[in-house]
Amino acid sequence: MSGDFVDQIFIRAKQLLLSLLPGAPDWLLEIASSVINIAALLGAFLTLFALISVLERKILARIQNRYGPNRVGPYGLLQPVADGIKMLIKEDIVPMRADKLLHFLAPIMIAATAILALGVIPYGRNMTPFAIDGGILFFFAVGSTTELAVFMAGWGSNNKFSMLGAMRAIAQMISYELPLIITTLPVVMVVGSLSPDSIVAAQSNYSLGLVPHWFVLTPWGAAAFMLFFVSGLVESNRTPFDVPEGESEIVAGHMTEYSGFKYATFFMAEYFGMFAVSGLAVTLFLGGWHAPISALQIIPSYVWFFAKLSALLFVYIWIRGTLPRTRIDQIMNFAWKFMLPMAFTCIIAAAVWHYEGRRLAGWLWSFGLIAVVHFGLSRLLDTGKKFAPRTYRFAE
Amino acid sequence: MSAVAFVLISILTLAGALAAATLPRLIHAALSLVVTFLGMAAFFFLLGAEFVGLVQVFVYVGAVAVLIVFTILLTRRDIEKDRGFNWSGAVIAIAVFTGLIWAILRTPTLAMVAPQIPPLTVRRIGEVLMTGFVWPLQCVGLLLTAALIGALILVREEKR
Amino acid sequence: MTPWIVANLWLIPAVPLAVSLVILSLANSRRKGAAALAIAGQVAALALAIAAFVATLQAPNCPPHNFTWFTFGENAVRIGWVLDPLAAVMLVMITLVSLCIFIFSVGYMATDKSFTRFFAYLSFFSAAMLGVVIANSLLLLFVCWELVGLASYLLIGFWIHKPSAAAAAKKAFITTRVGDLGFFLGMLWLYGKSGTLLFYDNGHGCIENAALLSLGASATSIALLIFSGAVGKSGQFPLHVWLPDAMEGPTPVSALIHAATMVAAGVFLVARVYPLFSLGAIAGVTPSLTVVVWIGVTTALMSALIALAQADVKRILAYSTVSQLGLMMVSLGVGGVAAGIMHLIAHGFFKALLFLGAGSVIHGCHEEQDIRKMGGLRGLMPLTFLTYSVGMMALSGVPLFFSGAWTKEEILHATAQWPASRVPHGLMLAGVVLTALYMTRQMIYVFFGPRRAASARAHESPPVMSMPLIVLAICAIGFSVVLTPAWPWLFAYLSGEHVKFDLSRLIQPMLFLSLALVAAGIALGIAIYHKAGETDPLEQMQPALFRFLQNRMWLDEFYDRTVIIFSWTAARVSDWLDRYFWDGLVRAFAGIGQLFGALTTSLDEHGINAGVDEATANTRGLGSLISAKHSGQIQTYLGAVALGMLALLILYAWLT
Amino acid sequence: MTPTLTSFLAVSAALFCTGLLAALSRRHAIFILIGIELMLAAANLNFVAFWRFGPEPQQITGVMVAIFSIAIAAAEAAVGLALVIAVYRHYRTTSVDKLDQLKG
Repeated sequence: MSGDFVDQIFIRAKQLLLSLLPGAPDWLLEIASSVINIAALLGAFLTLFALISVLERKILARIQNRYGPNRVGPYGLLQPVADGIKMLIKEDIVPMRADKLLHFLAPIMIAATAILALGVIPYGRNMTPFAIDGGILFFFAVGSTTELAVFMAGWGSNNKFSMLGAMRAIAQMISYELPLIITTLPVVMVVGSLSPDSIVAAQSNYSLGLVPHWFVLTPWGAAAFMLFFVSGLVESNRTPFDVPEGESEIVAGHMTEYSGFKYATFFMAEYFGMFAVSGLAVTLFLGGWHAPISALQIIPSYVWFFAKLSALLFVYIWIRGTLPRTRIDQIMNFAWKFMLPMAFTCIIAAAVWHYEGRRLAGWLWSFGLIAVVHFGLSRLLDTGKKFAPRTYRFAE
Repeated sequence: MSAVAFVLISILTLAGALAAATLPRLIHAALSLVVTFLGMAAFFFLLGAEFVGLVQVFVYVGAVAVLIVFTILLTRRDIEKDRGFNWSGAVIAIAVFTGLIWAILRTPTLAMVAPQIPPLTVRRIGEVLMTGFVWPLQCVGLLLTAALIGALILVREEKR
Repeated sequence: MTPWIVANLWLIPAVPLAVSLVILSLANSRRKGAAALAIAGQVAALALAIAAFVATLQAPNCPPHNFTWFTFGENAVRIGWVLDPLAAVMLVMITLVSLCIFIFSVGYMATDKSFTRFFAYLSFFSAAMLGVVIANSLLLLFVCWELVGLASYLLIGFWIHKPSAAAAAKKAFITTRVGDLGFFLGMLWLYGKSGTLLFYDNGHGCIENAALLSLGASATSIALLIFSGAVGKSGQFPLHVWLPDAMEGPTPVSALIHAATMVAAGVFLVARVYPLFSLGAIAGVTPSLTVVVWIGVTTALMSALIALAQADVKRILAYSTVSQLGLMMVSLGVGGVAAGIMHLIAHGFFKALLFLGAGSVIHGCHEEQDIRKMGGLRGLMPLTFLTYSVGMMALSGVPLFFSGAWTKEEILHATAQWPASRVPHGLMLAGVVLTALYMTRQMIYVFFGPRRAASARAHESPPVMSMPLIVLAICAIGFSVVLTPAWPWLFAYLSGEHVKFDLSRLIQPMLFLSLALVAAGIALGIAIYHKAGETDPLEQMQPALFRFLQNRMWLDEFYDRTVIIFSWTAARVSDWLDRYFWDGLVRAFAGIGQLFGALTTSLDEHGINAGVDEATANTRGLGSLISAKHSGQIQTYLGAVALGMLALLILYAWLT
Repeated sequence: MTPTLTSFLAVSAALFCTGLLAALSRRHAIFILIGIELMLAAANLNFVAFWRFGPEPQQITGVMVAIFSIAIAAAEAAVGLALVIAVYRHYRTTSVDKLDQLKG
């Protein structure tokens, strides 16, 4: 493939950098390579963070039929720089009787976990910063520490609202962590390995050159992707489920007592969490860095990855712009009564798909199973409460 | 098996553990416990059992630490006066420690260096789990459900 | 084909038995019915007996009829009945005499208030007696023998309110019981030896040759044991004491039981098991037979002498019966079985007659029994006097018309030929004289001489009492027809020979001798007693001897001194033994047991319990000590666990 | 000095004793649970260490036991903490020395 050079450009750059240190002991080389990876990772995602924060506000504005920030830089593209500087200048207030240590540690820990999670996702052909055998497991292990960090934040600020927000956030994140993990199970089962590279490799070939073997195209894969996407949304406390920092209710949830740079880190950590979850979604279901059709393989792998990633991010922002906030008990019920059973059915559907020989028959069977369960569950959970017709009252 | 890594991790873990045992404020103790768990995970990585390390992090840090923290949260109204430190416990702990160390140091055969072993892959663990340890797996599943239900029942609001 | 009667011989005893049971169930007031029923039963029995007698005439030896009474284990007890001349004759005699006595007692007992019970006992007695006679098995014979004993007890003690009657009944029963004990042992021994008690069992009977041979030496002792039963029942020498006292019963009882039938049972028994006695006889003499003879002789002489000194009319007759039985035993002993039985039958008739006569005399003199108070009844009671004199003549053996003479003469004839010794013959001759003597004494005192106190208002008995007297008198005379040596039909019938009429045998030297003796006896009697007053002439001549005889040779007192004292002391000794020795032993053992019990309880109390209590106390103390340690502090527990682990570690280190 | 088995055992012993210390010396109920968790972790460390230094690495029972003990420790922690909460709700205190109803 002619594009190989372009494809492997970053790896070769890294080799180049490493060659600057000839004769160094291997452990030094190891550390150097990992430092380079980390630096590249941070660089890429910080720029993406900046871009997305602006784009989000512009897209939301567009959704709300208004312009987004366009004063700073062309079309407002430099807005993040401005925000960054603002954040840095702001005074960092620490509540007097707050638990100084926790207050200080919380943002660091959240940011750390988010970045760590990003470390295992394959961005391109052999462009995985840390290829761990149990990569997926590492991702979730690290993911689960965010709850702890949120708690530290809530507890540290010694403020009722932040405590309440922290508890809501934790409750929400814990109950959605389960469907998140169980939906990845079918993929791991089908692929037979926990490492993201092998998962992406399993989705490599195309049938008839047109239809890629992405898992999302299988019935159970689609269902699992949707469930994964929703629980990802909840994990990162995004709009329909952003109850913790529900501005109208409890100020900013566990982040109320933060200001200045700590608040910025929280903000950044949230976005990084979003990147991590959607990155994983891409690797698991959308074929990682594979091109949609075999013909387009000439375009380098990492381009495909980031394209899919930004597509998902757009959907995030899109959803944020459209859906109203849901009540915390609705979220809980939805998680335990709908998401969990559906997740288990995806596993069974994947098994059925696999044992029917992965051909059309398998495809139909698993589709049928998922449809039946979905229909059954929705009928079961249908409370039959009709929403009252909206009555508009104009403010006098 | 780098000695440096071993020393660093052991320092980290022991410090965390000691902090968990001695810090006056409960929340700090709980969080230092998290540090110890991470140190344990690092140990497991050092010993070549990544999977166990990950599970350790996943279970202990993800679940147990959160539980502990939540419990501290729910029992906050019990004013945090310093309960003091019961020194007899310390004496017993130290005595037991010396006893154990004496037992370990007495057996010379233990002082062997880590042999080269093929890396322990998750596939190998899955294999063994599904063949040799199927029955214990089911039992642990049952146990966890029972614990779940038990904990729920225990914690339910007492009907006044 | 055996005639009907032989097969159903058991009917003869059965009818009176049934009658007695029916009468027992009747109320006391049904006097007429009871008497009629009893007499009818007796008439039926007599008819059957006559039929049986006729049957034996046609076919002398009918086969016995045996059947199994009950089986125990694998051997069976068989009983049955047999009809031979001996039994037939006895049947007729018993039934005839009983009939007469039944009719007599209707009159005699008329005034008695338990009239029906009397007749029930009488017919029960006759049934038992008939049972003895027809029995073909010693066991059945023994059963009936005991029933006869029971009946005699009931009848002697009929007037139970008289203490003397009750004592007499008891005495009779016990003395016969002593005899029966010997009889029972003999029977057991015989059964043990021969294996069967049937007399005739077509060859296997106990007194048929096969079994006899197996007996061997023990035959004599068995015979003697069985003879002891006869001695008891027939009142022979050692065990005769009860018979005179039995006179306490009503006179018909004495007549029936102590004259004709029961006492005859002993003689009948000896006759029935005669082969036992005569086993291995050397010229007809065996040790058992000699014993029989000597006992018979002593009884006869002794009782005859005592009769001389008795004042009571019935006692004189009682002693005369004893002496006559002794005579019969002697005749059996010397080998004259047929003679003995003939005398038995004849004696049955005239002794019953004498007793009934005495009964009507007593009835006439208003229950007076002392002959010294009677006298001159000849005019007042002519019929009784006549029949009584016939009976007296027969008894004392006046020849020609009277049956007693012929049978006595036969016996004397038999004793004469007894090879063992001549002495019994001589003594028997003396006996004849004595018999004649005391009978004439009685006649004179009662019927001749001046009227004394009791006979002042005497009156003749009513026909119902005098009729039986006449019948019996006719029998006593008529019976001699078959007895005379000219035509000894009964002798032949009993011994199974053919009889032929020969007047020449009438002339017998023995006949004239006995005639002379009788005449001498009577003459001596008249000489001594013709003007006897209140006191007995003999008493005037020989007061000491007379008093000796009057008191029945002090035998009763002698028995009191010896047997009674002995049993009394034996009773006391065993009582003492039981009370102090055995009881003491038992109490000693109980004491030991108690001691042992006390010992164990004390051991248990102080030793074990105390120990256990101590142990429990300690453990509880220890327990409380430890529980104090349980401060409820969970951390102390955990510390204890850690220390425990440490201790184990140290122990391990110390061990290795 | 490359880490030997004894060093690992020493570290786990130290960890175990600190756990014991936590359990024994602190008043608060949760400390006991923390102590127990530490002790369990020390035990896991021993298991994996012995597997690692053990003669045949293919035989991964050590690791298996460690995994299962982690699972069971989680269940135990859950129930323990539920107990602490229930006790707190009922007795309004979590200090261990007051919870001595089982006194002998």
